[in-house]
Amino acid sequence: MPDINAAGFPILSLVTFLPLLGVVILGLLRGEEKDISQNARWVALWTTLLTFVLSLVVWTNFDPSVSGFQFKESSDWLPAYGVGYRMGVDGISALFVLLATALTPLCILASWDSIRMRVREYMMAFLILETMMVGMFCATDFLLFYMFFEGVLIPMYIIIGVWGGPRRVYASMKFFLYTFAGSVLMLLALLAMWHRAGTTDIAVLLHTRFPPEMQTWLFLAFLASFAVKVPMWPVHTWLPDAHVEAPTAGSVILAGVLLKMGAYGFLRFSVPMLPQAATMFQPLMFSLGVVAVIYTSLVALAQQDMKKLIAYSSVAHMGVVVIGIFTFNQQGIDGALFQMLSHGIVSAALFLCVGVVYDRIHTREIARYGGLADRMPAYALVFMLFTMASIGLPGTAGFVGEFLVLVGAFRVNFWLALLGSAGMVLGAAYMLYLYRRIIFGRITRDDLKAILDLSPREMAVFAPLVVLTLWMGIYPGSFTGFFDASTGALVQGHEQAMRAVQAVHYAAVIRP
Amino acid sequence: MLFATAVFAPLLGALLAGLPGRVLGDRAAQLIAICFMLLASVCGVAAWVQHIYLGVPNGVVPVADWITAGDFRLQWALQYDTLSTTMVAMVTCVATLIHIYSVGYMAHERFTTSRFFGYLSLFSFSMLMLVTANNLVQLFFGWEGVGLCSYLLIGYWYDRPSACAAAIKAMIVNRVGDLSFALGIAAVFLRFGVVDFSTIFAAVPAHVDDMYHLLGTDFRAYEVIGVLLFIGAMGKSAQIFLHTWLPDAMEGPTPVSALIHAATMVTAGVFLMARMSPLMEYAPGALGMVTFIGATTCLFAATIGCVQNDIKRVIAYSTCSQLGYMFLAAGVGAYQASVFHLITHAFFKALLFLCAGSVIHAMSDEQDMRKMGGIWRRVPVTYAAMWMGSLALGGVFPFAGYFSKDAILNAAFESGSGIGLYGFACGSAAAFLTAFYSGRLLFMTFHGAPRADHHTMEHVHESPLTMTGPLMALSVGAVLAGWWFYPQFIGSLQQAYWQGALFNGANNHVLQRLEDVPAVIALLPSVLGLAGFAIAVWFYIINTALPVRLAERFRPVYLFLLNKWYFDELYDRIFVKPAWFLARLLWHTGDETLIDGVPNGLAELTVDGSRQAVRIQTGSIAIYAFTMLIGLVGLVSIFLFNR
Amino acid sequence: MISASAFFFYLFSAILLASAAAVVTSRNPVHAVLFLILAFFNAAGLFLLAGAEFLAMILLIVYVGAVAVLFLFVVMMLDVDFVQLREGVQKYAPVGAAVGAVLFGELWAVVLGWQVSPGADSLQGSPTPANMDNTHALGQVLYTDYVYLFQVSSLILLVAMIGAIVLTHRRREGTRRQNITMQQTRSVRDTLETLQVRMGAGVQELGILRPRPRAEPAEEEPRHEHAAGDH
Amino acid sequence: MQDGALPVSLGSYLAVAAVLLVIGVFGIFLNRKNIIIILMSIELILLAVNINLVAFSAALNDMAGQVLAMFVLTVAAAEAAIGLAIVVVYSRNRGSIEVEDVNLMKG
Amino acid sequence: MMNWAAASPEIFLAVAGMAILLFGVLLKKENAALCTMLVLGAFAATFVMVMQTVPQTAYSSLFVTDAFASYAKLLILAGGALTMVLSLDYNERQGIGRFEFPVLMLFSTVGMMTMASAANLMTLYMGLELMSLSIYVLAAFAREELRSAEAGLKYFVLSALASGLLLYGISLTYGFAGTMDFAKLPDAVTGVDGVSTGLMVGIAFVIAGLAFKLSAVPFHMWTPDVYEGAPTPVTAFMSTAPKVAPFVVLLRVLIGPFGHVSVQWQPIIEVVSIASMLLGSFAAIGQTNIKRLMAYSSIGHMGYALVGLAPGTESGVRGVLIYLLTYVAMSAGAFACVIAMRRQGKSVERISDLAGLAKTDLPLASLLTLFMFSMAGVPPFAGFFGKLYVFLAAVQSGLWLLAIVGILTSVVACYYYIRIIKVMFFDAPAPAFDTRSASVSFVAIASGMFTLLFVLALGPFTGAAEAAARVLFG
Repeated sequence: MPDINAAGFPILSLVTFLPLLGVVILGLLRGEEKDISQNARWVALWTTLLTFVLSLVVWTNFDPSVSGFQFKESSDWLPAYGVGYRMGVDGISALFVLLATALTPLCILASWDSIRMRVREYMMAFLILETMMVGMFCATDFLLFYMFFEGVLIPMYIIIGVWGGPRRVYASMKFFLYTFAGSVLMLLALLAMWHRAGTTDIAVLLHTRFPPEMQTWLFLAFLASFAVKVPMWPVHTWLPDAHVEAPTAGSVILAGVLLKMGAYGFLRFSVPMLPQAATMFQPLMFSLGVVAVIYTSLVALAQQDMKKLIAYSSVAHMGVVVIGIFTFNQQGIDGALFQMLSHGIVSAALFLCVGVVYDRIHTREIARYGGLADRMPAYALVFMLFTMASIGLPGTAGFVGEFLVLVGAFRVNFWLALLGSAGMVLGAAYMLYLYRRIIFGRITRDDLKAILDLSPREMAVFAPLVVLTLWMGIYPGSFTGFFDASTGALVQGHEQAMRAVQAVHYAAVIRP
Repeated sequence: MLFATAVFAPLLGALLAGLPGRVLGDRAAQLIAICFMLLASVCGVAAWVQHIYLGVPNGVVPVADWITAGDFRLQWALQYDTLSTTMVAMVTCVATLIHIYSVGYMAHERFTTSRFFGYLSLFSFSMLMLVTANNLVQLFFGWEGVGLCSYLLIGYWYDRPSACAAAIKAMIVNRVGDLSFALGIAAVFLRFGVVDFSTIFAAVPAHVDDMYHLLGTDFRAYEVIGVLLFIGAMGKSAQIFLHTWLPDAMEGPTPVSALIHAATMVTAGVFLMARMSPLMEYAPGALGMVTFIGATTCLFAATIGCVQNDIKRVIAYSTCSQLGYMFLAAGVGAYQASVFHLITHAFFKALLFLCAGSVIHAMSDEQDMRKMGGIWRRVPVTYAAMWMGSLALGGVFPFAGYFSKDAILNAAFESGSGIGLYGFACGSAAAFLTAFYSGRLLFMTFHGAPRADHHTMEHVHESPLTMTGPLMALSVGAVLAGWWFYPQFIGSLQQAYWQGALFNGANNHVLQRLEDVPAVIALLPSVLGLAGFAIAVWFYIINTALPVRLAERFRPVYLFLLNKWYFDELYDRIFVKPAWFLARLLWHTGDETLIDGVPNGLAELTVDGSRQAVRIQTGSIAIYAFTMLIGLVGLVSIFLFNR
Repeated sequence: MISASAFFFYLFSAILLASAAAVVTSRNPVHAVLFLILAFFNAAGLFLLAGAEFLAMILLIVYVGAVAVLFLFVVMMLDVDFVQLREGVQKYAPVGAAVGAVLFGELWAVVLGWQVSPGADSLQGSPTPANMDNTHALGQVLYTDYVYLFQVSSLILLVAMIGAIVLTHRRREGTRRQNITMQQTRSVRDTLETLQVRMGAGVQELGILRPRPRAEPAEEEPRHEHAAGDH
Repeated sequence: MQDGALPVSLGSYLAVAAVLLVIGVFGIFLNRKNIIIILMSIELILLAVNINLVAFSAALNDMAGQVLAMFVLTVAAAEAAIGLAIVVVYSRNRGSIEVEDVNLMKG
Repeated sequence: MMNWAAASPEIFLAVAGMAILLFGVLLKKENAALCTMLVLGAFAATFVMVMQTVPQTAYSSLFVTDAFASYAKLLILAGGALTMVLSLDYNERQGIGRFEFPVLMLFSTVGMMTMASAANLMTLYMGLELMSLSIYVLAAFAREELRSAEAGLKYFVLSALASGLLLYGISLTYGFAGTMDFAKLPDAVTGVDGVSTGLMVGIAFVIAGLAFKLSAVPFHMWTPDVYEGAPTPVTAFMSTAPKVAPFVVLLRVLIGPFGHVSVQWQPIIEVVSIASMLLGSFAAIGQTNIKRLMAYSSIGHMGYALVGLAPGTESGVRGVLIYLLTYVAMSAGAFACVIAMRRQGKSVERISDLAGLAKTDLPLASLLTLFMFSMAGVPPFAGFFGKLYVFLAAVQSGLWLLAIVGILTSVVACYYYIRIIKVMFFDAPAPAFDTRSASVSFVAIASGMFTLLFVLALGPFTGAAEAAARVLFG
């Protein structure tokens, strides 16, 4: 029997699959190539906007004081195997649904003029991508989750490969194989858990205790999958390539949502389901996180390509997220979640910023720019805001997450906090250096002298991001409050599990 | 309400002036910014008066919720007590004056100056948030905000590479301190579970003996917190080791230097120490470090200041040095003296910078003192103001600096500890050097034969009223502030004045003992000051060849000083260059070769494997049949062995 | 002293194996076919010894009479040049021999230690009826119990027939055949053309002597394109 | 266990069949001459099977073996027909039926 | 009284086949298309009849109709029908449009259905031979073409060898047990202490013979060459139904009569499975001919399907059945796309001929992409679920090695699948293909819909597979 949810109708399924309706409509478009393109843009825009508006229902009707899944839907799929079509969101996932639905229309807008070739197919790919992303965050059945998780690869592969840059083939193949290789190991874990628990219902799995050795293996399998997605050092190198070659909107989604999938996986599976293994691997995760922060920040410093630089910065930021998640305290996890959200907004915006100049000059080489502040003051302002958000200036979105993670990490270990926050310094170095080379300086090149400032459409793309960035920085309570109960439950659950383990352990020590 | 208005009016001004600046035009933007700053200063002073003289009690002005994460909760709220109101009043007033001054100074800009005024106002707002924060994180917000604005303002002339470099340097060096500050906040949260001041301070005595394990030893938690916070303060206040950004920051327009180096940003560190005094009092080790660093900086910066040729750099190093005094005071427990010096310093240093700006303005943007001289007649107001500022800086009675510096040296002497005496020695030496380089600056700039070219000299003129007005206003402060505030800040009225905003430990009687110092010590600053001036007169008026000879005679020492003790070069060697090297190494060798090598190598291996796998596929029926047979034999063997 | 039947068993076996070996080793395919026939004869002998008379006869009639002869036909028809024998590919022979030896060894082990399941006696599907000759007994089960398989085997033969025809049957090029339909449906228009001839003009100028465009002869089989692939 | 109507032990029959099988198999992969020999090798293999089946049938007193042997004969005939047809087609196309020539496709 | 009704679908089909053959012979005109349609009609009727069969044993226990057999037959019929539709247009254009073609396919199908219903090793053998003989002819059907003839020759020789081995195995089994009846074999097998060497060798030979048809390593050698040389519809046919039939027979034999000695044969299946997965994924990478690539791909797929057989559990059999179902659909669809590769009247089959197909023919490119992703096992397409079920079975039985190798090889295999997608989508376009006929589009779209929407119908199909699997476990 389907559960009645707060919205009174299967809102999550609707949000998830509405974009597919758009795909169907796009498929039915007929006419001149030019008309099709134009209509396709509008159809895609309206579909995604509608999806976004619908997803706001989730936002407004969500009860933040409850930690479990809400808006639950379930219907039989493979009842005999404990597999069902189960949807639901809790505090951890709800905001990501919104993030995905919010970023997609922006991507459509951002691609408005820059994509001229095979617009319809492009829009289709994006709508399918949206379905997969939203579905992944909504799924509360492991099998369903896995399907969406993998399904994301398909449209993204096509987007990078068809509408990407010169090395798109290498980048897309690398992207696909890297992430696919990682996630098939998760499939093994899925099978093992399914076998053990007899169901793939995440709500049940969350309360299933797996034996310690099994946890270790499961954790490693998950790690393989999520680490690639996050991406964690040293499996991060697909990201710069993918980012550089992807079209702007592709990078936006990649940075904004796709990278979150791995960290989301840690939060949804690794930590709550495998508490012992998570604790056991805590030092490893911390090390990798710290290495990611310092290593990739340094690498970012040396980059000559704007997108690559921002891509590396993403790796560093996600390193902070990983550290936060594995602190197992509420500040750390809240911070990680917040950092994910803010990174979703900020890095997406930074890629859009790159896209703005790329659309005009068609190069991402940093050295080709300089002195844009003269000609593009509005752009400079927007870029500055996101640069500052990226380096975690208080009052912007970037600060809250980073700071909470720092607080959480400090509760664990001083050095962890110190090294994990090295990004504060290094991040400032590479981002300001980037900003300086692009925006500051004197204009020397003729094409730059004629460059135009943001168009109204671009302003419309940036406006919501600017608002969100400031909103999240100044009044983050409206976001942290959203997931506080859920993370609280998560942390408590973890502590209980570890206490139980210790009790057993002590009992075992005392008995002989 | 007044208080909140004082804080937020500059923000409004910044937004209104800065964002639509191009549409509004220069004048309108300037007007808006100045109006809001005026409003802020009126409200700020009013709030101060209310608190001090009308008896409105300490309190907290809540604004909104901020961050909630589990048991980590904090709010946007304004602290209303003597320390914050005093600072607000000072900041708003000085900032207003600088706004006005900027109208004149920035009159000949290439671009519209709306951006500049937006930055200035935003900076003021950030500083106000810093001083009125009721919790550490909000303080950090302001702290970073001023960092951002200083970055923007230093790099204001963004088409100058040096300005951009200086801006980035300022931001990054500051960030090093900020990192430590943030860690300090985390440590505070770990200890107290909260970060808002009133709760922390109430809980301080309860946790005195808590330990924190670090580096294999147990430290007292307060010491750790104190040191972490102080390192943060070092960054912002340009104390030795983290001071390198400050001289470079002179790339910004002069009003910026005034705002950043005089009144506001750099004093944030001192303010932090004062604000955290209830906690610092329980961290004697950390205080010792504060004293040591403060004293060292004080002397170190003064030595460099003696040989610099850029007029603004001299003042910058002097700022550095004066900040050292403030930390010295805070380190020996005389927070009141520290804040006192902060306030007086705000007036006379702002004055000095603005005067320097006026001179630069007059000299057609020349900053090198070796190319000045002999202009005092042409710029009388500036000249007079500069004299007053310099005397105040030199600590000559009865100018403002005398009172505060005297108090600090007395406190250091009276602290009774070895480190205090070290501070006293450094401070005294620095006092002498301060007077010397102030005099040097004055004489090189205004006296002697003109060394500028003919063309420049023709254009030397007094600045417009918008610039000289603030000079005069600040001069009054530089002359009177010390005398006026002395009783309230550190004298007999201090307890009534501070109303508990600053805390002195039960055993800390430094302030009471200030009056007990021997007369020799008490007079020392003035004496040293006059001596310094005297030598300056001798060197730069009477025997102008002497400095050159001295420089040649002690060339290594001279170069050492001129090159700022080689700190920049040192940091370049041990931080910047290795970082770049590492960056390239990690990128090319690490990422491109090693990490990418694995998947790429695997791919190649796979393709090779593929080639091997199909090699047996020769097309020959015999081989195929043979393979089948081998397979069959294999299967049968498996069966037989497995039986 | 071995019995006569045993003696014949060994005799037949020896000839069988020898001729089998000759089949695979002889250079001349015709010889090989002849050895094959010899092998069949001896195998029939073995069948006889085992009491399977009908099968023995079938083997002779079907195999020697039909299959072996078919082989012979084909060998003759293809006119294989059997003198030439390429060397050099025998490098696999040692390995092959080794593998063959292993296989043989395994089979030998199986054969020597042969055992029958203890329950085998009771599991027989169609026990050999007593007092009935072999042909009769075979017929009795073949058309009752195994009728389905019998039908399937007929299908197999049908398929073989279709297959052989499909693959090898071809109409010879160059042979003309009468196509009655074509002849009957042929109309005047296909054959005759009336032209207005200008006075005094030569046949050449009028172009009358240009070669007539031939109507595509319908009896001709559509030509098959060698199209598949790109080799 | 009794060997039914067999004149010698079942094992002897099986041994003959096994040797025949191995000869047939060898014939397939050691043959370098022409394909028809390979077809004959296949016939030998099937003959080996038939000997097995007949021997078992006799040993077990069960007709099923002989029935199967008969089907095998049928199938073998059909296979020979089709096999030869294919060889004919091949030789028409290739002009040769040498085993080593059958390697147009590989890799 | 003989119960003829049990085999009524087969009988009907065979009779229909002969009737169509007669029809084709008597009707002198070019009538391949008509005959094909008739055969398709016969398939449809047979399909319905199979659905209505009741479980029973007939013909002196030679023949059994149960849910398992019905499942397999429906799959075989579907696969056969799909590939038959593919032949319609191809044969016509390739000039091999002869009415014997569908008839041979039909008889082959009868053979496969017989295999599916086999309750006796003899039935198994006869069905297998009927199936194979037809395919020999079909492989060499384009007799004017050297490659086709060579394919037929290779397939014939090796297959005959394999049949010989299978038969030898059957004879050994018979000699050991005294019976070839599946129902009785377990009694013989369980009757002895330990396991008889002869029986073991017999089983090994039987497995080898069937593994050849499955093109499982090391009996796979014929596959690439024959796939490449045979006319494409025949290749399509070979990669669908004739894989299903031997597989279900293998399942029936190993689970039924030899279920008690599963410990013995399990290692063999594991080895074969792992080797197939490895070869299938690695060898395909360097291929340039898409038909060869599909050959290696099907080798790999058989390896994955064998993963489900290895545990010998009900869940494993269910997995195999679902795997085969999805495999048939994907394979038919993929070959439909291959058949559509035709440029200026000529069939082309290099992978590079697909270059930029997305620009010239997006629907076709999308469909092929769908099949490739599905074969790679990317959710939510049908291929994923096949893998999911077999790996689940492996995990449930603790066969971690199989599961891990399977997972890793599927990543490697993914490389060449997405390389095809890459060629179609990212490369500069080659000249467009000829317009493809409706029949090819039909197959591609039908298979595509199945592959795409399988996820929605997971329940019913799993239920059917489960019911079928349960039969084997009594």
